[in-house]
Amino acid sequence: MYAATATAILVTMALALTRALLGPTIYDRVLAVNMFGTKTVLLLSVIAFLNGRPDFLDLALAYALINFIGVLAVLKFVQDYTMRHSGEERGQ
Amino acid sequence: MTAGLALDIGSWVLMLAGSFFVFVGGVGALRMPDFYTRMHAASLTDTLGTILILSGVILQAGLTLAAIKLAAIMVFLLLTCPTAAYALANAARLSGLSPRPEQTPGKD
Amino acid sequence: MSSLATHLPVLQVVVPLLTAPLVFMLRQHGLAWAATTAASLCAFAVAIELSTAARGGATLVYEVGAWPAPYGIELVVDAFSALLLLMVTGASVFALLIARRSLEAEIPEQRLHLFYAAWLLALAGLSGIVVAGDAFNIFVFMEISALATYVLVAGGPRRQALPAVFRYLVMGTIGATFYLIGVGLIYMMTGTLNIADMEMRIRDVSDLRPVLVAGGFITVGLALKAAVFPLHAWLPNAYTYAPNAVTVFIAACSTKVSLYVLLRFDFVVFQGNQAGHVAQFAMFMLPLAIFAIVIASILALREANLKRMLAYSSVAQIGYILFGAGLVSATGLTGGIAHMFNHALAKGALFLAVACLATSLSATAVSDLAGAARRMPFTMAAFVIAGLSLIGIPGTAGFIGKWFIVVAALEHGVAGALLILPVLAGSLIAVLYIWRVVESAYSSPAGDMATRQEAPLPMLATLWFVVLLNVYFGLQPSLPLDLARSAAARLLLP
Amino acid sequence: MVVIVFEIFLLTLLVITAVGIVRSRDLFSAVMLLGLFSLQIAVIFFILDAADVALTEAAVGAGVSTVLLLGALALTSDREARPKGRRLLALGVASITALILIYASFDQPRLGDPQAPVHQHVAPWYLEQTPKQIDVPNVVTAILASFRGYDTLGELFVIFTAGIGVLFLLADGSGRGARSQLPSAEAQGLRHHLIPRVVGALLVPFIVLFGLYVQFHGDFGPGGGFQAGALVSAGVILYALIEGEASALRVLSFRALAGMIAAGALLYTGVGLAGILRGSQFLDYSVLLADPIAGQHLGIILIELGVGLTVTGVLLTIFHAFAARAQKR
Amino acid sequence: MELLGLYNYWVFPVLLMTGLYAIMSRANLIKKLIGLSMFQAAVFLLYITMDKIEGGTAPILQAGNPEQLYSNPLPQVLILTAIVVGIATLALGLAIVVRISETYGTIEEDEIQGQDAE
Repeated sequence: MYAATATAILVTMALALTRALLGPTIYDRVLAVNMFGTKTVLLLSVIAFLNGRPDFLDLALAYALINFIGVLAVLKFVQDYTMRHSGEERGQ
Repeated sequence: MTAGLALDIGSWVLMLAGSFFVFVGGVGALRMPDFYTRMHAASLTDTLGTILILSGVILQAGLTLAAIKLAAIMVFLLLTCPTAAYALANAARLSGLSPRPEQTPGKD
Repeated sequence: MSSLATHLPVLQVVVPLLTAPLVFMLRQHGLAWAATTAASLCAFAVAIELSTAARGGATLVYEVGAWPAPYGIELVVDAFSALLLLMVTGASVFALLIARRSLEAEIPEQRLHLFYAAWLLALAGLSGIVVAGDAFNIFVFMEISALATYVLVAGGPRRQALPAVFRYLVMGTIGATFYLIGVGLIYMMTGTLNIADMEMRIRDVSDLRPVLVAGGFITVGLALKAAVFPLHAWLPNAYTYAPNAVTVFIAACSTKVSLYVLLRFDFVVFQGNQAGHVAQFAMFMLPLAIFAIVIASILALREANLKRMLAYSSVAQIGYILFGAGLVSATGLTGGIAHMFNHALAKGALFLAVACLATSLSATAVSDLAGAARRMPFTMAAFVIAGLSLIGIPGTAGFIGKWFIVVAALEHGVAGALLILPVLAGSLIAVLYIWRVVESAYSSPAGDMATRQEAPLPMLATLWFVVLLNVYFGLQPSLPLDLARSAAARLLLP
Repeated sequence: MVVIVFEIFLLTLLVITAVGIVRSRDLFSAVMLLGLFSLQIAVIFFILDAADVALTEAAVGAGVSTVLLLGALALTSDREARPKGRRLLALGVASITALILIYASFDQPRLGDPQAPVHQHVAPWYLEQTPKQIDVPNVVTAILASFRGYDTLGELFVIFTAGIGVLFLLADGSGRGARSQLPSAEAQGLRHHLIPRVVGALLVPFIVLFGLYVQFHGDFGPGGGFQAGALVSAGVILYALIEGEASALRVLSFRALAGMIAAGALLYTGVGLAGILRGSQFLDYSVLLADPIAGQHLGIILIELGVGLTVTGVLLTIFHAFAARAQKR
Repeated sequence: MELLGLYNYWVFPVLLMTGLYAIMSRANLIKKLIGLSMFQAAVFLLYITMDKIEGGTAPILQAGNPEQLYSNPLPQVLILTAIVVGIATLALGLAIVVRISETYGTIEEDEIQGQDAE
């Protein structure tokens, strides 16, 4: 059962990766990265149980946290960037 | 044993449902026509799928430290996922990305 | 203090390492310089002590953390490493003695303490590589020394230092990563990281493909770091645009430390274990060495910039060292290893002279040196003697290594006699490029160049001390030769 | 076994991501894809039973290096000019080297082969001796901090060198300039975004707490000084992102960070020298206390603390150095 | 199936050389650093692959389960160090790139060389 769930998550990760590669806008990529990060957390939780070592859930927690910081950092970057280049159109 | 079996079935149903939503979200993020619809598909199912899958795993874990950790992860994701989605949509809107699909810029 | 003596191998590394955070906290740059020099002198003293022991035939082994060898990390100091330690710490001391004046002109005062901390880290890293007896530990200290050296080079006063150091960083990291891949493959096949243990355990698997490939990766990676001929692209600009004192330090020892690791691996770990490794090593290294000697010398001859000319000459000299090693005989290796030491002396002295010249001349091109001998007679005289040592005139240090290399080549009969042609050609070209500098410096001065304006006395004294060392080791070469002989004997041990 | 299939799937994704990174001409996308690359490789490490490495790679690769790369992009440019020349040469060199390595692979032991030499010689000794001589469950921590503590000392100084280098290159006069600056509009962070701000402020203490947990739980589970340092600095970076760098610098100034860096390095080296002073070798913790095992525990806690301090200090210094540079513009 | 056990060792050179290709073929300095990061990450994969043992688990000893096999902890320790080295190199490289961008106004290698040649 864990395996089935993990497979679904992996396939979704592949889909998210495709979106991250395709773009087209920068926000699509951020969205895909965020999605990918969440899926990683889920995958880790499930695999921790699949392998019978639930004490490794710390890692999943750490991933969740890092993912959030990463997304906020990206957003801050985009915001600063649009502020500085307010004339130029960003997102192509 | 029946209680254990019920628990198992419950957790399987939860996990299966979660997997389904997660997958649907992935398809949505890939197939939808523009950024905002993709975002809609992705963020909603993300949250729901996460809750379902993690609840399923919690049922399997029983009353252990692992369950508490899982609950912590769930709360964390529940807080951060919508926040990130909001901030993302907000940033996109502020930067002038239009919600109307026919005006989305072309490919990279 | 006999108890302290057993800890010398680790103190060699720990003294500069411990001083680095202290210097980092000192904001007063004079104090930072003093602390750095003191730590360097300590390290030099330790190196002298260790080389005395090594000359007596002792191999010092130190088990860090008191864990037994293949499990814990082992430090090993034998004759070869002692010679390298002398070079590294000595170069640091002499470069620091001139660094105070020289750096103040090149680096903003409020950043100097960071610079000195990086200097100490470079020193600790290079010493750490030399004493390490563990393949992965070498990688760690290689990275410390590399990162610190990037910082030192990036301190150069001209903006070209930045692209130069970026290229150095990229190529250095690729080299170190190649080395890491090689070590990983060996570890995969032998299950150990300790070099001595590797030598034993590799025998059973020496014909397997991963070990062969590991040999290739380690050799290429280290050759990249040592600027062996076709992989030398990072070196000329890094040496040219680094601050003068830094050029003295790194030109004297940093590439040689990589060569040291390369020889260690190729001779100790692979040699005698892999069928035909000797022939392979000679087949790859000798042509590269010859190309290095000839092509780099010609490039040096055509180069207008004084520092870059000397940098190309370094590439050529690395060719000599490899040539000696590539002959795979006791005499050849002795010559090559002795040449490491002697070239460090000669090139160190030349770059010291360049640093002295820079105190009152703004010229960087050889052709702009006209009148320099009138303006700075003592500096130029020192330059000439150091230049003679670089060429390899009998009576100077540079002669000893080249002589052994020539003798070793002649051991191979007619083929050897043909092989020495490029060696001699390299020396002849060296005569030409040193002559270019001398001719220009001693030609008639233009404008205000006639007025005497020598470098400050401490700098001049340091320069002359090193120049006299060149003469001393030319007439009395027993210290480097003894160490080189026992190093060569150890490397050739089956 | 099924997990290995997942791993193979992820490896394939990894290759696709890598190609995507190289092909992308938008540096910003490349940086984000590199973050994904790190996450994927971290999951692969987790599947390959390297929990500590997975934690570190995620914290460093997906977290810290993304933040640093973005900081650098903000200071330079995020478009790549059309690449020219040298592609064939690059392709040739890369293909030949790859083929050599693949050629070598056929004599290598299969994945998970228990007969592989790596599982024979040194490794079993560690697994056997750790309970007896050091007595911590996490063997990785035992090797990292004690058996190969000298390597970790080197590692600490590598990161220390990087900190010095970035300060030397970017800060004018060890941060005095950066503190005097008034927070500009840009330095405000994401302040005007109410929701991220509230949620972020809620999370920062928990992240730092979690970092401390990882620091001191490293003997028992995945974690240790380096991971903890990365997490704590991630927490402070989050604070800086939502409240602005100036606020973060008020909490931990450049001077305090420099103190942390030096203190950590000195602590580690000092513990090593204590081994010599108590009559044994450098970095021998057994002699620190009367009971060798208790001594090992004390030594490991102290040096992990040293690593944690220095890593936190260096990572934050680097982050602030980039940020301060941006404000000067 | 036997060959599938080598899949990791095939992906490793592919990733490694993708990184090297990026370093060699791109003129953009940040792109080079990104390539360098990938190049280093590939080596992590090589080391971590060898630590795996069939039926094993992460080397965090479980009390009361003496029969459990554990993966090899040593490569993990080495790679922890190597990851730190990687981030240190990246940070320093980025600092240099920022300075280059400030002094030259570009981060494309050929344009920098063009400016210096003048």
